[in-house]
Amino acid sequence: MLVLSGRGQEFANRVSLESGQPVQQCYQCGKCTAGCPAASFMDYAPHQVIHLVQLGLEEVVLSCRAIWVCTSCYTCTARCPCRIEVARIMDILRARARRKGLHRGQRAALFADLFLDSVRRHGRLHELELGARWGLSTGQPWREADLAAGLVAKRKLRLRPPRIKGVEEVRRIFREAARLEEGEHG
Amino acid sequence: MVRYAYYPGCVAEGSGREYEMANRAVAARLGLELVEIEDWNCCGATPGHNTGHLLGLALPARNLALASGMGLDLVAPCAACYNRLVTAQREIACDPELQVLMGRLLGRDYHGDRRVLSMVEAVAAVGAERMKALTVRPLEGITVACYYGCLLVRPPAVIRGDDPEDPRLLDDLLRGVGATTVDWAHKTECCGAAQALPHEEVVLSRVRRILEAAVTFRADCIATACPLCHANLDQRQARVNRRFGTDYRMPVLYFTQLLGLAFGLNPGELGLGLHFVPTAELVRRIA
Amino acid sequence: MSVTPREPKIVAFCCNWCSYAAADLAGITRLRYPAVLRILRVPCSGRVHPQLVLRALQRGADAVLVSG
Amino acid sequence: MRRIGVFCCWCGSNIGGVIDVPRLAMEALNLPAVAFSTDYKYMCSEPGQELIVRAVAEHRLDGVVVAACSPRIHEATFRQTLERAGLNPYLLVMANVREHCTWVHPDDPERAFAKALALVRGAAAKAARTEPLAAGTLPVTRRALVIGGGIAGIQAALDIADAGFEVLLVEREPTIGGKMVLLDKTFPTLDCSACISTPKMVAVAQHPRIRLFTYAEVVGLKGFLGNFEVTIRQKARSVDHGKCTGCGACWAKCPARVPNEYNLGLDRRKAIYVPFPQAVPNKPVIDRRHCRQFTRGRCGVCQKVCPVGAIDYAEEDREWQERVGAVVVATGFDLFEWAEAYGEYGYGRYPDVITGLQFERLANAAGPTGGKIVRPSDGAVPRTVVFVQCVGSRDEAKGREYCSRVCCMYTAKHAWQVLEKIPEAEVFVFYIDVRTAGKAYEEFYVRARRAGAHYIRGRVARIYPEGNRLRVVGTDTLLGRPVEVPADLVVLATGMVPAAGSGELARILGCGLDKDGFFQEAHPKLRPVEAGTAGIFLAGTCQGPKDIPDTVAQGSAAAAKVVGLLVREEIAYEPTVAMVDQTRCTGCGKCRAVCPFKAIELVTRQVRAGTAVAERVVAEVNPGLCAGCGNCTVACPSGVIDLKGFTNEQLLAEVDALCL
Amino acid sequence: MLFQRLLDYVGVAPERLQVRWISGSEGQKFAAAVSELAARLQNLEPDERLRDEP
Repeated sequence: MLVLSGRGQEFANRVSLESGQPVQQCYQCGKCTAGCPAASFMDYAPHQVIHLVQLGLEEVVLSCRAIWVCTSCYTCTARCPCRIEVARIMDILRARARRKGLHRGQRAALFADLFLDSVRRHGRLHELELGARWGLSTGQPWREADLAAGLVAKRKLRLRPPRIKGVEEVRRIFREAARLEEGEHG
Repeated sequence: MVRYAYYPGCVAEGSGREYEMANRAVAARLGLELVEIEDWNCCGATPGHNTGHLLGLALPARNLALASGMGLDLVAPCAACYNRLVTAQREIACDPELQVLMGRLLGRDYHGDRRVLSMVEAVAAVGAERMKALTVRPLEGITVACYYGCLLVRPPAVIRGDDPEDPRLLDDLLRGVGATTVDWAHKTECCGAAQALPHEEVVLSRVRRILEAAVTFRADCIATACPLCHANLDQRQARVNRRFGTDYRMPVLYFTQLLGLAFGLNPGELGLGLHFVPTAELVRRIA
Repeated sequence: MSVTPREPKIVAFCCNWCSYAAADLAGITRLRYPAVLRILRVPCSGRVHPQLVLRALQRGADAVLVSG
Repeated sequence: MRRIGVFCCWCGSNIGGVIDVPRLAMEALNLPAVAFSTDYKYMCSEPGQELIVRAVAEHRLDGVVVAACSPRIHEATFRQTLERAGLNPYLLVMANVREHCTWVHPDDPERAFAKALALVRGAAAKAARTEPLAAGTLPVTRRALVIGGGIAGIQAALDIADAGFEVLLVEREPTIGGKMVLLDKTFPTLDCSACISTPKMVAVAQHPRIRLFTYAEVVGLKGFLGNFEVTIRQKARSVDHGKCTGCGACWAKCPARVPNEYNLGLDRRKAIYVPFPQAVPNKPVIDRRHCRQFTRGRCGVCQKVCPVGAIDYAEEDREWQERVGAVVVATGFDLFEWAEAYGEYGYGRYPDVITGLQFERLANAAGPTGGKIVRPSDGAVPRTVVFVQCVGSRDEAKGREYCSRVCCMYTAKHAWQVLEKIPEAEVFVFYIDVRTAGKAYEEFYVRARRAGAHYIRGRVARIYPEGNRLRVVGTDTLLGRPVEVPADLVVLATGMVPAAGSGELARILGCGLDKDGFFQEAHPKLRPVEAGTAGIFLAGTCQGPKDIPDTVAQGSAAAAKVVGLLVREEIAYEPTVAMVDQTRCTGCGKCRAVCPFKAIELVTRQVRAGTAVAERVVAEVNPGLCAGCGNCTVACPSGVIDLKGFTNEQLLAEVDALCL
Repeated sequence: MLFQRLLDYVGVAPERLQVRWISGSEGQKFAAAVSELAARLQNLEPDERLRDEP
């Protein structure tokens, strides 16, 4: 049972402001959900995610699985009759969930962390490294072994990490972006 | 000779190696000079914008600034890279505050004044005439399901040009070299994109539907313009078959590979041996 | 005595303003009822003289419906 | 021998898709007196009608059967066709093979065909016995009666009066204005309701051709289209409005305080009162149910303080008759009595559960709180306001199946008003569907949403008090989760029901009501502002729930119909009336006794019987009053009354033919 | 109804004359009345007593 009142407009307004999307305008037609490739794997369908935002149910929406199963394919955004960029709202929600530490345990968040960590260290992604760390972090090191073997056989996995000259610049981007976002929302 | 700044993207040296090979070979044949951006960095892809708005903008912005310094328009063959570059460029251009902020983040002046093209757009810009003239082995009798995926056409407010529900650019290119393309409903259905590792079940269910549709339309192969789509459709096809008890053997080719074949390029040069689903029979039918 | 089962035949005297309109409405809303009814329009059920009812029964109607 | 033509219509596939229409036409040719028959796709179309006109000439037809749809739809059309063909229009008989046959038996084409043929047989038998009938004319009383002084009645009265005809406007309350004048703002434009309706009230009062009777009721109606006689009862006001100046001394001093119905019980008024400052007429009446002079037999304060001696406790109700040519019913609606039906919402026990109309009074600057939205219980400003849609609408279990049409919009307006007037307020709207069919309505609804109103799809299951707040229990069907809202104020969007007394008025007027008790229009699409009874028109919510624009449009539409009637000097009446064979009439008067229209009188006439001429008392039918019901034909013991258009001979022949 | 009793008296089943009040808005009721009457007639032998000889 969800208790609705006493939340005010704050959360919905913040999400609207951050995303530039008129969240309250959504009239729950469900077209986003109907076209969503991942909706059947979500706990809340995309239109419900928006509805939770409208109702100010911040904890529910930030800890839901749906925002992490989202594939960022923009189908919802392309089709929304209210011209709400739903995918953009998903971005905002994921970033907010991270700031509140509610992303822990979400596989997609872990994947993003590992991916970006590789980028931070080398300036570019090192696929082999990402694959290996993913396997270790999820406790299923051999899960992708068949694919990895195939890739190695076709020399489609670079063994040595890439390295760019401007790697410091890239690290600076990570640092500064994190600091700025922290400042903006902290 | 047309010169472009070229942004290969991180998988160009790895899992998308054959796309890179084909792109280079076909570009040379078409008279496109692809000048690789020196010291380019990862665009951040989906994890980038999923994690932070500014991070998602600044990583591609560095590349935009580098291209701007070269004074060349920019070609990004990977649909995801292309999408991130265009998105960053558009968003920053609309917001003067962001422009200033980018300067601080990059530690250098930000200019994003050069055009960003996908590989499809760059090739299409060459013109049908010239393509036709270069075609030595027309793809006659080959039925192709052109698969655009998401990031080449969406969101329409950012990625402009082709119709987001029924794009035609890729179809036009391949028909121009003699192939038959199918009018199928799954041109822009998402393959699950970046969820391949975190939520593979999403990808497998999507890939299955796309393959099913291609088979229904009697396609001989699927053509893609994105290494992420390709990885999902080609590398994970065997897993789809295992999971759903199906028996798909649908070759998935990059569109530049098909163009290269039509131009008479050597299949090896186009990396056609690097796919998981064998392409040899298809290649034989063309050659 | 006749042994062949016979379709029943009903004659209905329907008031133009009430049941005749109701019968129209039944049609408009595509309701279904057995095709054994023959409707006769009268201006009012008060117009239905017993003589008319008798006549219908005499001439083979199995039942008469007078409805206002 | 008569020469009847039978014209069988396919009505596209409506008839032609079920039965073999050409075969029907062919078999019709075997019927007695049928000289010609044919079929056509759409007989009512121009070429179809031309077909009839040509056939009448070519085959010298003297009677026509059209086997098509209900005569209630196209009898008038084909009568005109006959006129163009040079035949008397009453030589037409229609066989209803669509509504009464193919539409109800689409799955049984064989029996449907047999039935269609029987209907054609009956019609042809009747057609062979038709006679030319001529419509007579009657003068029209060029004056209209409008019942109800809400916005529909006001609009109708003004339009008719502006067209140059006298109007009697009868309103049962002490003032005109109806419900609209109670509203605060009107959606979607947010015009101030009083600002746009009170000038119209004044216009009514000042119009030289409108005679306004407030605190009055229509208690009788006789006559017919163009010639009605209405009985009006003026309820005793106990105040001589001729003398009263409206100074207000009386109500200032009146000691009796009673719940004020104009503020929906949110405050109190005196027993002698003017409902609200803008009332028309702006003079008081005494509410005798609450006046101490009447309830206790002593008080007399108002009489003592009245400076002009206008108070008259002895005044009595007065009744008199007026003649009018047309009647507009504009009696409006009442709100669904939710407190009697919704125990789950507390049966009206919780003061902070109010109706939308009460909310209007709270939001209205002229209301009891001066426009401040507060809780009736403690006067506190509510932080969380819950709106509940469809209370007494779309609720079969509560006896109200229909949609009230305005609640979605007024709730959107209320939600918007709360968010505008109360900073930090939270608004929840529980709804089933949001219906915004109207110009700029959807946009307004979106505006309310954008302002922050939370729309939750689902009907509220329960409301109960919790401390000094209320708990609203519902389900968010879009989330699929039960939800609860602790609320300060709950506003119920109660639906519209027919105004109290509609049934009694319908009986007096001889009009029909629909299944929900609203006045029944003559045709739901093509005659939306006419009652089934000729000369009586409908305007506004008496006919069904509607918003102000639709109500005003209907008021004007009804007025246009009335004006179209009153501009005529005289009107034709249907010739299908009773006729008495006075040579055989015994003058028993049984026909007069049963005539519901008082159309039969006993008169002394020189009557020829055989060769003798004698003076006898006989029955005589007034064709203007006779509605052609035929009751007299059955009552007549000597069988000497017949009904034109439905003669005994015709009906017997039709029965015979149907039973073949 | 007097006339119905009269029919009964001469031996005609009272079911054979039905009088119903159905208003113009009651299409459903009309269809139901016809269906019910038709069903009731199924249980009655044809009554030839009143018939004119053909």
